[in-house]
Amino acid sequence: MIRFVGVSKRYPGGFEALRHINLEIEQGEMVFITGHSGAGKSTLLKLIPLLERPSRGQVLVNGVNLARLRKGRIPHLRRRVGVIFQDHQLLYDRPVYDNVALPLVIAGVPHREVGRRVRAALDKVGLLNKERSYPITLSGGEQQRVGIARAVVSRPPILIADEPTGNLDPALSAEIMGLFQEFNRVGVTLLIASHDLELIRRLGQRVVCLEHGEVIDDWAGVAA
Amino acid sequence: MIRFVGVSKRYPGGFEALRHINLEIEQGEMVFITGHSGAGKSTLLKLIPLLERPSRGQVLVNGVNLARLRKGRIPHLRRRVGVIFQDHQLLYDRPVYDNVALPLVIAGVPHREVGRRVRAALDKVGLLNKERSYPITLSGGEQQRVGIARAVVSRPPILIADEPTGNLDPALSAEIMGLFQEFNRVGVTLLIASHDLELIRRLGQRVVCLEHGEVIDDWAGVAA
Amino acid sequence: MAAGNPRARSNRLRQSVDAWGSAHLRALFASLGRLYRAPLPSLMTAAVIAIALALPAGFLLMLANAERVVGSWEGNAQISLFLELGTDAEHYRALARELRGHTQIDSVDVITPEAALEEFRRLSGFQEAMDLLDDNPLPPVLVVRPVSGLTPAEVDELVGDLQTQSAVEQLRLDQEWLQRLHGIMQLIQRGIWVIAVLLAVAVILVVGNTIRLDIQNRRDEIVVAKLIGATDAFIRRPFLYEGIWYGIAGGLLAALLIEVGRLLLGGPARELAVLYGSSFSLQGLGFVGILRLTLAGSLLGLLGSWTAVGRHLAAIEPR
Amino acid sequence: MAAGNPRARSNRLRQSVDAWGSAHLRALFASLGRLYRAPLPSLMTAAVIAIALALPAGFLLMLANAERVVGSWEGNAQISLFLELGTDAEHYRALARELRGHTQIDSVDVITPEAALEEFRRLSGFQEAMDLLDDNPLPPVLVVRPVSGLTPAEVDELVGDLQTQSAVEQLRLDQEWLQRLHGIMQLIQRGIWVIAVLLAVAVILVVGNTIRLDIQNRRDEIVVAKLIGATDAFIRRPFLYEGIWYGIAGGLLAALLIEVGRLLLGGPARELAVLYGSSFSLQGLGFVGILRLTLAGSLLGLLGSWTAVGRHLAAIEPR
Ligand SMILES: Nc1ncnc2c1ncn2[C@@H]1O[C@H](COP(=O)(O)OP(=O)(O)OP(=O)(O)O)[C@@H](O)[C@H]1O
Ligand SMILES: Nc1ncnc2c1ncn2[C@@H]1O[C@H](COP(=O)(O)OP(=O)(O)OP(=O)(O)O)[C@@H](O)[C@H]1O
Ligand SMILES: [Mg+2]
Ligand SMILES: [Mg+2]
Repeated sequence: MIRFVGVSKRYPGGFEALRHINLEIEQGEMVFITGHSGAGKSTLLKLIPLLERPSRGQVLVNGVNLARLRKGRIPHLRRRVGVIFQDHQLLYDRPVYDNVALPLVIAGVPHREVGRRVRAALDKVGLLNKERSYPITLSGGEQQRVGIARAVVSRPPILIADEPTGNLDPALSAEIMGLFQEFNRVGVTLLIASHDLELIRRLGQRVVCLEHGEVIDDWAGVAA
Repeated sequence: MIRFVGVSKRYPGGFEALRHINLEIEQGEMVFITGHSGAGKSTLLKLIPLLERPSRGQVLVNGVNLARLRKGRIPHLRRRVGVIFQDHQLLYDRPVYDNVALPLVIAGVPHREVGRRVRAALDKVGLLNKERSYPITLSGGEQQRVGIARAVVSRPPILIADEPTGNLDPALSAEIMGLFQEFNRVGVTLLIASHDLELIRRLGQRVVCLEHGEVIDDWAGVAA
Repeated sequence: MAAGNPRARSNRLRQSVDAWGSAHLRALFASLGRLYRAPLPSLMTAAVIAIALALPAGFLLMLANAERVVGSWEGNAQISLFLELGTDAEHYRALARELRGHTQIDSVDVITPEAALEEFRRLSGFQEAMDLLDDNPLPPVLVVRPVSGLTPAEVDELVGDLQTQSAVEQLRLDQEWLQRLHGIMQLIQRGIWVIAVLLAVAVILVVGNTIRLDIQNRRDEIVVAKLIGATDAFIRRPFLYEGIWYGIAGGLLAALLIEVGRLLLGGPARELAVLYGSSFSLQGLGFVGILRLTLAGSLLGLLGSWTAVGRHLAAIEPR
Repeated sequence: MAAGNPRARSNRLRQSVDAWGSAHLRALFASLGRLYRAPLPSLMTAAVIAIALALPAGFLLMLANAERVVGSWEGNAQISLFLELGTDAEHYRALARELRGHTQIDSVDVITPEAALEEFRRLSGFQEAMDLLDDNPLPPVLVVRPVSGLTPAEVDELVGDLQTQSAVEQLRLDQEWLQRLHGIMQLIQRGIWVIAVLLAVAVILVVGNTIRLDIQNRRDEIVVAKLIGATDAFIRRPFLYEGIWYGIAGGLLAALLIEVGRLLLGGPARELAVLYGSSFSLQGLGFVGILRLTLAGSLLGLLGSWTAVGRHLAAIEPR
């Protein structure tokens, strides 16, 4: 599904955030990325929806070499990759409903269909009663869950999450991870960057560990 | 130093985020606030620098009833309370140096003094080499540390932190907490909201636990 | 093959046309809604555009009115035809009748040599000398008044016509000051075009600037939309519509301003007209004028937003 | 007590004045730097302001020039003094000499009765009748040409002066068309003031709108500054300076525009002048005019930013 072949990323400042990464993620896999702060986790994830481009090497998604993707096709790539951001990236002047509906509106989904799917997604993250609230009136954890609802509402085959539980209490973190496992069970490929080693261990999935931009560890989970 | 007397907070929507809170924090104390997502931790912290106002009850800082503070005095209150935000609140179009210098510039500190103190603060959080970088080029953890440097650069007697280690790896989290303990040792009063129960337990400080806007637990740490 | 099935193909075509249309409608209403939600600032921008549109349009209107006035003055300018000495009464009366039939001539007065001599005698102080004359040395004169509202060119033509009349010895048309006025009006017209170009540029700049700041303002929204897979066209559309709305609102407001201006200037203009005994009233834009103004506004608005969108949207990329 | 110590007090005062001054200087340079970092958009805003300032200033300048021209025409209008019949040569020559000494009179031509009769004889066709006259029935005439550049009021005064001369029987000054021109110019002046008010409003709106969008644009920065304990004055200051800078830049650009306009209109104006034998050239703004324009711009800019700052800064509060 997703392949990194000799990928390096050097940022304009000259800093090399990723060094010669080789990684293959199968369809339907659920992979955690860990590593210290500044190890390159976010950078690695950003390469998949083309938020950054590698300075060397190739990234292939579904067999398509992203370096060869026409500019006009990028939006369609991004529609197939749901992203949950570390800093939520919500629109603070729109209610929760509009935020979650945005990917569907952009994709041109018919009006009636939109309502049904938005409510289903909000229900999944337990925010159905906050539909009309503005993100500003939500707690950090609630905003995080709005971001998750928006990422999954268009049922993308790939889901990327950058520290989705950074601001959640342990109980809620476990719940969200359970949600991810549910998505995983229906065939969604997941890549999750996280610091929460304890939680990861408990889930028993594949874990890729980065250090200074290199893969230093990659072990399949016990449950897999 | 800080006293909450029968404080309730009802948000415009009608939601009651805090209910009849009574709490007293002595000068030089270090207090952790925990609780589930949406328990009211952020709301409680926001009352101190008057980012929100209680709907009932009184908040006293240094013996001053905040409800009676003239509008023109609010900036001076805020200068005495260093705040570390959950979402960093950095200026993304200014380099790290300028971000950290901002509180000093606002307070009218002489130019030469500014440079010295900014570098000292950056040194403390281990970002002296990123002085000229833009926050956008920093990893999540690095941005968090810039926020900490900015909060402490003007040496405020009170420091408030809302999940300061949410996006940090365990090692870095412990390091930041060590930093906070250092500030605490020189007499700074600290209030820290956090989910990281394990880390809190290890530090052995006073912990206030909220649930649905009420204090359900308040135990002095073993070390205190 | 399915692709070969014309029913299926037309269905798919219909669907994509529908989607395209509904996307446009959404952008149209979304941009309108945005302006509506911030009515005061939107009105301020529209007001600036209105002022910029109203000025050249108002000037052109004033010039058109001025040309009408000058034209009517030109019509008032009387032309004196001095006929050949000794032309007999029957002849010049016939000529006067003929000229009265001319469509561009309002009236013709005949000054007979006798009447002229009598007048001359009264006025000149040569009374004794006159009494001694046997013959009347004065020619008959026809005073021709053209219909009002002729253009300078038409007056020239008429003068040419009259000059070719066989009996006409000499012709006089006093309009030196009219020539000066024409010179001034040409200068003014040239000035108005300079102003019109300047103000069209101003409209483009104002709309462009407003849209640019609006784009920067909604940076977060654009970034999020791009992150989620919005196409450039999707993001661009509401801004372009916004520019058009500004232009249309500006055009309509400009028409309003011009009408108000007409009311303000109408008083003194009428006074002036009364002073010169003409029944002049300032002419307004009319429906076509308002339409043209609105169209010009929307085009300039589109142009302004286009420049801003082209330059600034590409610069915003999710990180 | 320390507070009573005058040295300490003056020191503290000096310090706070210093702090105040340096805070202003910082805001001044910060706002300038911000404009400088986005030169094209800043220039666009300044250009719009420039156009809005240049128009009324340019019009007033044009009107001033037009008044000069009309004044000079009025000066050219010759005044014919018909003296009493039988005034003797010695007398009217003395009068002519006296008038030539008048500061507002350029030249005086004398038409003696003899010359007039000769001319009349040549032109009138009454030759025989003239030959029969014993007396010359024509009065001596003095043709007075005022110096050029007189105002209408001065010409009127001069006419009044001449009329009281004892020997003057009748006086003629043909200026009907000048009166019409004056009517038109008054209409134009009224129009210019309407336009000036409109455009001043436009400048305020443009600056206000730009500052408003800039405030919204830098919402994050304002929120952060307020969070950290910035006073309202600290936050307001750079925006106010920004408005002033826009106004100053707009004023200077307006002066440039007017000069360019003068070059563009200078050609036809000169042609026209040559046509009427006057040595007229369009007058520019001059240093004082440029200064005034810049001052007007900066005041309008300050007003615009003040309205925006007052309304929009308070609305931004950290949450
Ligand atoms: N746009 C950029 N320009 C320059 N350097 C960058 C940029 N983005 C990231 N970096 C640098 O690359 C390194 C890796 O960043 P990245 O965000 O991938 O780390 P991370 O593993 O996600 O860390 P964290 O856990 O703190 O979020 C960091 O040291 C950072 O300073
Ligand atoms: N401005 C607001 N308007 C209305 N409701 C609000 C507002 N801010 C917060 N709330 C509500 O108040 C409750 C408490 O919010 P708060 O941010 O204090 O929680 P928290 O304990 O910090 O949670 P988290 O750990 O997720 O950050 C939440 O349910 C939230 O929806
Ligand atoms: Mg990261
Ligand atoms: Mg919180």
